[in-house]
Amino acid sequence: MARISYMEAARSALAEEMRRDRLVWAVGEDLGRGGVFGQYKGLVEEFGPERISDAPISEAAILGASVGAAMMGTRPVVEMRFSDFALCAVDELVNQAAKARFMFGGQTRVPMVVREPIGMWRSSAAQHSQSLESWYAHIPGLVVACPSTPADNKGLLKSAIRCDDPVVYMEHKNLWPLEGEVPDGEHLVPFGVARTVREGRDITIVSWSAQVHVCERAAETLAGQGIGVDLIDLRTLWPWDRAAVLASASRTGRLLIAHEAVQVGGFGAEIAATVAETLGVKVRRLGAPRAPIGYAPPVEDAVRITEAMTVAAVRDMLGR
Amino acid sequence: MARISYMEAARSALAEEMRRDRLVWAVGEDLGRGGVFGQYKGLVEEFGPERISDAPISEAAILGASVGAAMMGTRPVVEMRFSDFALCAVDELVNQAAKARFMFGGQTRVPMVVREPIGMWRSSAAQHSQSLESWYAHIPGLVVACPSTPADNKGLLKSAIRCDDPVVYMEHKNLWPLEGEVPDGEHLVPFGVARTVREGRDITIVSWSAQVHVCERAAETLAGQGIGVDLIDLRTLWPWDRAAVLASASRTGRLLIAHEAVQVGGFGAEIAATVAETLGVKVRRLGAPRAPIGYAPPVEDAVRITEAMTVAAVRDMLGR
Amino acid sequence: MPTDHDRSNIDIAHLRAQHRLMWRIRALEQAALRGLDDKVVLGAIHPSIGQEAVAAGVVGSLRADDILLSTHRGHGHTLAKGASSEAMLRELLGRVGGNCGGKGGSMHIADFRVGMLGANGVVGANIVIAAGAAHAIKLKGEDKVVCCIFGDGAINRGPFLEGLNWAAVFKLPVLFVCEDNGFAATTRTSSMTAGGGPAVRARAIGLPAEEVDGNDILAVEATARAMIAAVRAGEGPRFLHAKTYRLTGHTGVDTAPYRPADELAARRKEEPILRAADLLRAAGVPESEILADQSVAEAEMDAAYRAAFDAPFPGPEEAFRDVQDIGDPAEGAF
Amino acid sequence: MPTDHDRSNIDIAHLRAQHRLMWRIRALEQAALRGLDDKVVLGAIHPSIGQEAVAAGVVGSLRADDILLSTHRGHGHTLAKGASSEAMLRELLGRVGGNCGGKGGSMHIADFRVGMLGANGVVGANIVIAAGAAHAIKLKGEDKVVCCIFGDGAINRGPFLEGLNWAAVFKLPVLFVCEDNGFAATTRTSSMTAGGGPAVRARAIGLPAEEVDGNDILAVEATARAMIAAVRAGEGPRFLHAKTYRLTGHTGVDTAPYRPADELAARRKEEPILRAADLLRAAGVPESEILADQSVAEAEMDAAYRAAFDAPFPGPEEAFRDVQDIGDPAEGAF
Ligand SMILES: Cc1ncc(C[n+]2csc(CCOP(=O)(O)OP(=O)(O)O)c2C)c(N)n1
Ligand SMILES: Cc1ncc(C[n+]2csc(CCOP(=O)(O)OP(=O)(O)O)c2C)c(N)n1
Ligand SMILES: [Mg+2]
Ligand SMILES: [Mg+2]
Repeated sequence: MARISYMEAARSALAEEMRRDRLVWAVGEDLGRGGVFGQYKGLVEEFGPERISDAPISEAAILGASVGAAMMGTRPVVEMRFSDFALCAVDELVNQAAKARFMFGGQTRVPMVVREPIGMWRSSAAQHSQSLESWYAHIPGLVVACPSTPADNKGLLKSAIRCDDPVVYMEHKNLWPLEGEVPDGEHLVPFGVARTVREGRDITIVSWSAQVHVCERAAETLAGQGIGVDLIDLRTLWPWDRAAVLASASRTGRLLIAHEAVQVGGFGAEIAATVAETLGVKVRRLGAPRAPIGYAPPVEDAVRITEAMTVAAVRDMLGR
Repeated sequence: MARISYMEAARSALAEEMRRDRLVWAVGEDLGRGGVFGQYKGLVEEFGPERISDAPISEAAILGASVGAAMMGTRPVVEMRFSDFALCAVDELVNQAAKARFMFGGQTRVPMVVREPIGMWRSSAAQHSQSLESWYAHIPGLVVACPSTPADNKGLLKSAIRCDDPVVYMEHKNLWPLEGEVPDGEHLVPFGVARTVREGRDITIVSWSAQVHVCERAAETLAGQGIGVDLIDLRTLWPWDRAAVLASASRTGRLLIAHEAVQVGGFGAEIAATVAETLGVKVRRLGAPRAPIGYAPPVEDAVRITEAMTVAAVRDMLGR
Repeated sequence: MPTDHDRSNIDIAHLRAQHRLMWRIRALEQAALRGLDDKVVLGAIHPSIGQEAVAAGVVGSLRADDILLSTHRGHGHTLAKGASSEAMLRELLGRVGGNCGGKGGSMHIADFRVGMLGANGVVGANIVIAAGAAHAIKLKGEDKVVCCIFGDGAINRGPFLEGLNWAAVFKLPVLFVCEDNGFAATTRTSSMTAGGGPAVRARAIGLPAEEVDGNDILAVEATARAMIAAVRAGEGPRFLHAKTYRLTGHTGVDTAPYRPADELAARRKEEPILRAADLLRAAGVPESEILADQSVAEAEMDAAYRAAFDAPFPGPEEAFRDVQDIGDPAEGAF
Repeated sequence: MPTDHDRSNIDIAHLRAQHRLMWRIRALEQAALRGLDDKVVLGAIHPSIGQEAVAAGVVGSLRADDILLSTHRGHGHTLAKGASSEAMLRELLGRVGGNCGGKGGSMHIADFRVGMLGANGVVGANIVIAAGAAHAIKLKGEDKVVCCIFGDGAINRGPFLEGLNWAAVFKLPVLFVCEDNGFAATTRTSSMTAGGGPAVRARAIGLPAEEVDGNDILAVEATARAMIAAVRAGEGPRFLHAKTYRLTGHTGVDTAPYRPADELAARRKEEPILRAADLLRAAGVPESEILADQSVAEAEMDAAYRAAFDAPFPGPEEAFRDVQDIGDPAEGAF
């Protein structure tokens, strides 16, 4: 166990996997100088520029070339910088990476990890702040991971690199400096297994990525008000841990789903719908309005799901 | 009133709007020879190759150029051929068209219609069959229309062309030959107003696009079994007619949503979640499995939501 | 590079083999078209009739372990790489035993056993994938070559630029081949393409490039062989622009009314199989043997077609197989 | 095209105006950087310090009703097109009265009143949009010209190919300008770009193209003027490659440790404002006047910065405005 940052956790996960398997390599713009957030810092020194490869500004080629390289037996870790720029490579991800195995009748697999940092990051505005995890959860063939802690960012990234399916791996830009305890060495977090952040019997809150921390603070506040929150961090959206969510929601009888992404068509809808279909318990979502993200702090903040909003939603559902 | 096809309805809508407003123009591959499904046939003869414009195979340029042309005061109707190919132009649609008005503080609007035919069409396989309407419903700034009848394909396309927001206009490939009564001349269908296909008091079914017709047949069958279906054709997903859906669902107490798209993360989840949040009635979705669409007919058919499945789901929800 | 091959010194046995291969390609596509008439080929078919010399000349010059990526118009390339004709026709008919188990069809035909990494339903998408396949070869230190074939329409899509730049920057072992048949669907490509064409664009991105008469099997093969050798020698990517002509419509159901009949008639006279036959004739190969190449090919494809016709469809459970390891595709639905 | 301008016959008054404009650009960016220190500019800033001659020479040669599209590094272009410095600084500080009401910030700065259709947060995205803006001009039969500026990194993205081909095929009134500052973020662009460079690529796509010393205001302006005239005359798109150098890091917080100090020192000597001042000096303009250009510009930006600093933030209701006409953005959420 060591106390390291979310960024450091990812870096050590990649380094460990690259040491373990020489077919793992990373590619993206500016990786040789550590990547845009420093998440590749020092790696080119250890692994050389062939395996920590710079790339031209050409997202379609970065992702498309990685599809070819994955089909030929290597394991590319693809850096998209911001999930927004990955929109320049959607054909390559959705029509190619996700479908190749099926279309070709199982003749190939496309083991690649597509890193797409998501979320608001102060005054980054409409083209650098999006959270589009629900898009990829909708696409057959893709795995979607949204780690919220340093430990998970290590364990999920290692699992992603070993996975034979293409994984859309969404780190949250605001979490890079977050510190936490991370197991040393072989720490693997399986896909589709949620983490119970805290237990409580009045209401279930489901969340993922940076929003988990907001919910955690809200749960703390609510605990002081005598309300017990069962807080679940989903960790991966596909697969998602239906069993954990259903079990908790049937225990508490109330479910709130909170995410930073736009609420309309967000993944919260999938969870709410599933639980409503299955249990008939009270459900509610807390997601962003259907508006782009503005630059000025008050405009940006206006679409942020806060602790206070989370607390209010819970109290409203409980009628107190 | 005349009995014309879904394709002819769209063609006459475009022709009428082009006659009305000389700033309306259409652009896409092969338009000069009528477009890939014939939906532009004869138009170049009337309007000339500048206003019914061919394009290089370059979806990013087709869509991106249309953004520029729309900001400069023209009204491009953009043909993407198959919604699958529009994945080559997602940055242009999502980061540019949808966000320009907001990012620039209201200085501009982007009045454009992006036609993206969706859906299965016999043996077109994984890269020519997708229904991705829920993606665009999730994106602030976009309007999403999914017409199911010739009359709506006329009235919605005309509304889309006159709309100042970018509209993702999704015709269903299997509906092109479908015939129906279409009002002559100025027939406009507003966005966000659902169509009640048939009334019934036992259950509400909500659907859109080609799936409406499957539901209609199922409702017919169920009527013979003494089960009354309130069938709602949503027509547009953003905005969507919450009021109509909530009113019907609260009347019948049961809601089934059926769509051709993958169920996980599909727009059915949004509706189910909304209704569950608001009314607490029984909800259920009927969408495709999370699998790409195969070529061989039995493989393709295996992911199709059929009349029989619709009937069975309704009976199951009613406990009979 | 030797495009000016010496026609007085032809390897007749080899030319004969190429003639046979071109007939096999044509007969395969004629069988596919018959499948349309018989309503057993249900998806779109993009025939390459008239373009067979590119498949035979380029793909026939690859090593068995070399890698090929193709397009929606890829039957000829796939067959030339060594795929079984019966497996291909089964795939086109969506049957068990098809190369992709009937799940891909014509536009997604692939045969990884022979290094054929797939046709593609998205124009130009194979270019970046090919660059990446070559990237993997370089990373692994192998001496395979990747061959990526695309149409003249693809050179206007972004991946053309991105993929070629990628291959040149990383000096990857890939031969790009622009199979220029004059059309992109129903549009004459020249009307929508600015500048000096595929080879000029490729050179501007730093790739040595050549143009060749794509209906001249000897010219195609000579140029392809030289380029493949350079690529294999580690000299970086190469670009071949092969000019040919599409004798059919865009798809099996397109009658191509947008092109004058006399244009077609003139082009028919320049088609590659006739020209190869003329060379064989001039070299003294008897007419009966030349005709036999056709009839043997047609017999092969006829038998393959019949086998495909009689083969069973895959079951519905195939819809849920090969989607991915993680997560159940049926979860939530049904 | 007259890149070889006659330096003995300079219009001093005009050069003086350009010198002043370049100082205004630099002072604006220095104020923006001060905003970073003061923690009131919260988003990323990409300074164009050292590149001012491109903005002044190219954009200064446009007509007021001409159209401009720029990049993330677009402050200079925007100011040169006529935007108010105070409105720009308000935008950079996210305040009321910013060009975009504080909703866009540096990377989305736009001023439609002066024909500036936006910076862009996505590298290369402005190229296809510019082609389309020019398409609309042609459809409407106007004689405006579109000027589209992008960096050397953008020439490796697909939209570069697609947008240039589009403009050439449709013969549109657009001048593309590659503002080549040697870097794409922290990477030397040359290391990731194959072939002969921007102008060679543009020519291969059919656009007449020129290279120019982008730190020489006279050269930039002479070439830009000639090209703009050709574009306005309906001769189709043109391409200008202006070679300059980025004197700062990629963003306001990047110290650029990846470049040797002596490189920077050498390049500082070639920066465009110094060179323009030398020309003025040589033409007899007194030192005091040359210095005054700087101090006047600094005073303007200092006042603008203070006004921006004191301006209020937009209210949260702005988050829901200008999203779209149809549908309520708050529906479903909150
Ligand atoms: C990105 C994309 N856009 C459009 C299409 C539709 N389409 C299929 S084939 C074709 C023409 C391609 O022309 P070319 O590249 O010359 O290949 P050819 O068909 O002539 O072999 C088009 C436009 C597509 N499949 N993918
Ligand atoms: C599509 C895309 N990829 C990556 C980025 C991140 N990015 C922002 S600026 C930049 C460098 C651009 O280099 P260049 O085009 O030369 O412009 P410069 O910054 O030098 O002015 C990069 C990679 C982006 N904004 N958009
Ligand atoms: Mg072609
Ligand atoms: Mg640069």
